[in-house]
Amino acid sequence: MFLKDYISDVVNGVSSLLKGMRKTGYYFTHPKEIITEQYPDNRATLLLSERFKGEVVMPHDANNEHTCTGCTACELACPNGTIKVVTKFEVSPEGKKKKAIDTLVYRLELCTMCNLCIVACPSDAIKMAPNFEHSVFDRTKLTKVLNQPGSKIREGIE
Amino acid sequence: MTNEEIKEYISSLAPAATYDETGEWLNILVEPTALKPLMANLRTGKMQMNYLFCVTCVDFKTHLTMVYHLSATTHRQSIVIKANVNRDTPVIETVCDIWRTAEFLEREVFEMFGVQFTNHPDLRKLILEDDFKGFPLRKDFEDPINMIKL
Amino acid sequence: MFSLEGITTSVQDWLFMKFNPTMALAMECVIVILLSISLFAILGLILVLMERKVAAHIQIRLGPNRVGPGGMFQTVADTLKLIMKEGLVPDKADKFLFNLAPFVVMMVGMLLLAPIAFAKNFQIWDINIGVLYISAVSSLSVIGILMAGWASNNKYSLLGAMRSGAQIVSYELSAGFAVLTIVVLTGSLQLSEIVKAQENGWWIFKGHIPALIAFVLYIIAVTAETNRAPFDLAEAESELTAGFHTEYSGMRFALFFLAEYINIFIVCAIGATLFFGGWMPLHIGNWEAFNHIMDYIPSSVWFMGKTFFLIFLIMWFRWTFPRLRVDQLLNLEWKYLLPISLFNLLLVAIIAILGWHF
Amino acid sequence: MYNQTEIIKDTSELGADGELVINMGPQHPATHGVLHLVVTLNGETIKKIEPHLGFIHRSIEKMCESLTYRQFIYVTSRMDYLSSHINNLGCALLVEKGMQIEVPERAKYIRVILSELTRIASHELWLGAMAMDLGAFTPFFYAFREREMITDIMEDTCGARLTMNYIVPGGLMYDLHPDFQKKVKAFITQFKSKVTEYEDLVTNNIIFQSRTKGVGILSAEDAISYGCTGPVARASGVSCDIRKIYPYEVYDKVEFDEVIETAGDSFARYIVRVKEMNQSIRIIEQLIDNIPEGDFVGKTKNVLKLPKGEFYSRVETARGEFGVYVVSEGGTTPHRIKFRSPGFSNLSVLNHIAAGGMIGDLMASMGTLDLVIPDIDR
Repeated sequence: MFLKDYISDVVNGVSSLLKGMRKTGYYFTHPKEIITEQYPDNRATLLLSERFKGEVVMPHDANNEHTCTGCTACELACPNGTIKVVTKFEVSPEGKKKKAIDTLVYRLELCTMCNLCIVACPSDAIKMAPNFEHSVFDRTKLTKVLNQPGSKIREGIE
Repeated sequence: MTNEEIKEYISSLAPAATYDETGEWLNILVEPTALKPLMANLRTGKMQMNYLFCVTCVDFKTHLTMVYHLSATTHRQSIVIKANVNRDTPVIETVCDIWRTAEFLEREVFEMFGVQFTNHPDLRKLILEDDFKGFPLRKDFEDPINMIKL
Repeated sequence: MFSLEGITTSVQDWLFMKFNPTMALAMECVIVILLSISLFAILGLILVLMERKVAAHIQIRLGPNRVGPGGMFQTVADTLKLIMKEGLVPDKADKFLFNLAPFVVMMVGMLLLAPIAFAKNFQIWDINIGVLYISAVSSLSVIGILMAGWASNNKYSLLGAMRSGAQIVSYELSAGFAVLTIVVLTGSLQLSEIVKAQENGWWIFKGHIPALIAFVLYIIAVTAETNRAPFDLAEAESELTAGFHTEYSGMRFALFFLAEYINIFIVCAIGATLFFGGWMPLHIGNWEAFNHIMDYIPSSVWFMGKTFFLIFLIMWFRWTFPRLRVDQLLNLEWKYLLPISLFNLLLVAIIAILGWHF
Repeated sequence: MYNQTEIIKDTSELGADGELVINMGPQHPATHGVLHLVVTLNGETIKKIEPHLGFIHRSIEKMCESLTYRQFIYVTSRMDYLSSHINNLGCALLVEKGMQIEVPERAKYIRVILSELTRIASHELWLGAMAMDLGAFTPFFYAFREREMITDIMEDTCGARLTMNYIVPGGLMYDLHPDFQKKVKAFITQFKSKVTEYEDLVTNNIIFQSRTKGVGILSAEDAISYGCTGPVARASGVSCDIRKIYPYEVYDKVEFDEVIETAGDSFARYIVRVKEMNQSIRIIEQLIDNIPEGDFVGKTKNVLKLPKGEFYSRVETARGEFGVYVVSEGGTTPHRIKFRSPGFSNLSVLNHIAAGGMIGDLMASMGTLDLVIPDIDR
């Protein structure tokens, strides 16, 4: 039955193609299914997960105080050498010498957002911020100092 | 097959083999010259090791060790065959006529460690460019530009 | 009722009144050339935008929506960019053929414009062998594609051009047979006659199932002839990067791009003329009242509506189907389309002889 | 005006018997990355394919020799970036095996659920990209719509969409997101309602079937000999699912079928992956409501030191068997680390299955091998 096979071939082929066209036709006629997000326009309503690993930041409170003790745990944990902790010795009023950070240099261009420094930090001084718009015109701007100028360690953090 | 039986079987094929059972699988260290006949026997003999899932080389600074992980899709028993080769002129016979996958894996070992595989049909560099000097995965490899010491 | 016929005759009368006949004819030619070039440009802009919008909506996207309201001027911006771009000629390319090829492809499109009836009595050249002329000229575009592929000095281009050659030569046949079925039904090769024959109903309705089959064959064949997916083997993006126009850039590429869309327009216009009655409104037998209402819609709107419906169909194909392999493409033609169209022609001939069509 | 013979010489570099050598890649739409194939053609027929690798070689094995056992896990996300979570899991399993770290039950469940989500995401991307190779552009967008839901779930829980790095030796980096279960269930409903779309658009399509059926046939013996694993080998009838043979984590507690086809052609490889997505859904459905309470990370020492010796662990990624081989000298960093990447072995079979076919067949064969180039180059 050559002719029968031939005709059923043609019919099956055409019907399978029509099924596909019905599917695409459905989406063509249903604009509600469109999932495009108009990115720069919807920045105000853009929902980013609070856990999103965008960059490392150091939270400061209202008194410009942070909780970083300068223990360099993050520097050791980092696989890429992204973080560099520069420490200095502060002399307290009682005359005791105390280690504190001078600057915490963070090089965003090297960072792979692996979160190991955050896990390693014993005093929760640094955290990941959900920010993904990192583009700058000058590469040196990607090297950041995380502690704000004039900031100091919060009382009671060892 | 228990490890004892395998040992017995392999000793009959390669009398000079030494064994190490500390790891997960039985490790068999053979002479490089005895490797090829042993491998051919393991593939076609009663072990029927038809699945070579990993070929690599380790640089122990004094010598290089070729490591072949073998398994079989029928009985799923894995063994590890090792052969120490000379670090200056590492030569070993290819197994890519037994397992086809070895062709690419040996080419990789060739460029990364400099091990010469005799009778390999197409021993050229696979990953690095053709005029690359040195063997990157050896411990004494130095590249002052691309390797940053932390 | 508004008619383009009045404008053309008054322009002609005015020209013949002012100038001597030779001069007037020359003036008419210039006007026609200018009109067709501007039609090309506008069609190119509209069709490219339409394709992008259709594709986007099928693919649950929005498509171009930044330049102008709803992205309307996106293609204008693209054209500007292409004009500004440097047209590179690859080293060791055959410069003469390389530069000539896009124009050859373009000229074929322009020549095909001549016999198309855009509206009632609005036709550049009502040639008495119109259908034959179309079949003959449309196969010339393959020369341009082969030229482009050969002259580019690129292996991908060469492969694409060769594929295109095999494809167009073979699909020409079933397109021709599909056209012939209508010729058999009408008994004339003249396009205006074919349109007139559909005064009391379009051929796709009047010609029973054979006309429907012929229409399906025609659409498949012209999709292949214009190198559109699923038959876009000449440019097969994932196989040959861009096929015969891999090396083209700037305005030369734009000409190829434009020619593709113009070709689609032309084959769809011819399809609309043959199967859907061209500018003829939808008439059903003797329903006088219904026919009268339909007559109120201008004939040019009817023509454009039908053409754009067919263009949409071809775009719909493109964004739904995977591409065929080159041997399957030829199999489809020689083992399926050609036997079916031969058989179909026979059926139509019987119908026409026995007068079974309405 | 021009000299014809000269152009012939320049245009085609015709070899013996009219062979034409073309370079596909490193920049080519079908190689999905920087794979370079030197293809010898005779007309449309392929005579030989020779892959040239290394355009994205970063020497991850060498890098890992200077990273600690905590740090080296994150590098593996950059190898097979489509199943990064499963790669991370393989490395974590090796460290846990070597140091006998106890992993809490909760962490095991979560690891498996995320592994299966990763597998679905990877297969979805593959499905779209493969359809695109064959010239169908639209399924790509439909597949990505579902994949987007998974990446959103990943973003919520792991904090990243592609290179998760959610696993640490001993457990997880942090606990699940509170919305996790709700979102996964929403995804499962969406996926089940949309899976028929792929059937209409791709699976049952006559053009797709004729492009893939009987194309790139790989026999079971060759699949084993070439070291193929994953869907590629299973499509040839080789049972090689690590999740079944050497169950890790909680795979021995869930019910699922190892999908095996016998045809060994491109269509079989396609079908295996589509069915695998359904099996993954089945696994997730069994686990999602039964995640036990408890810790998400076990007790580990601050500094991880693997005892002297050799360790090997393997997991089933979306592409096949991913193995990690570590030679430890007892220090904090590995002495030698070798990643057995599934893509490398699967690529080596390309010449075998695609030579003799046409250029169009190469796209079908290569597409169904599901090559991820960073995984091959490492």
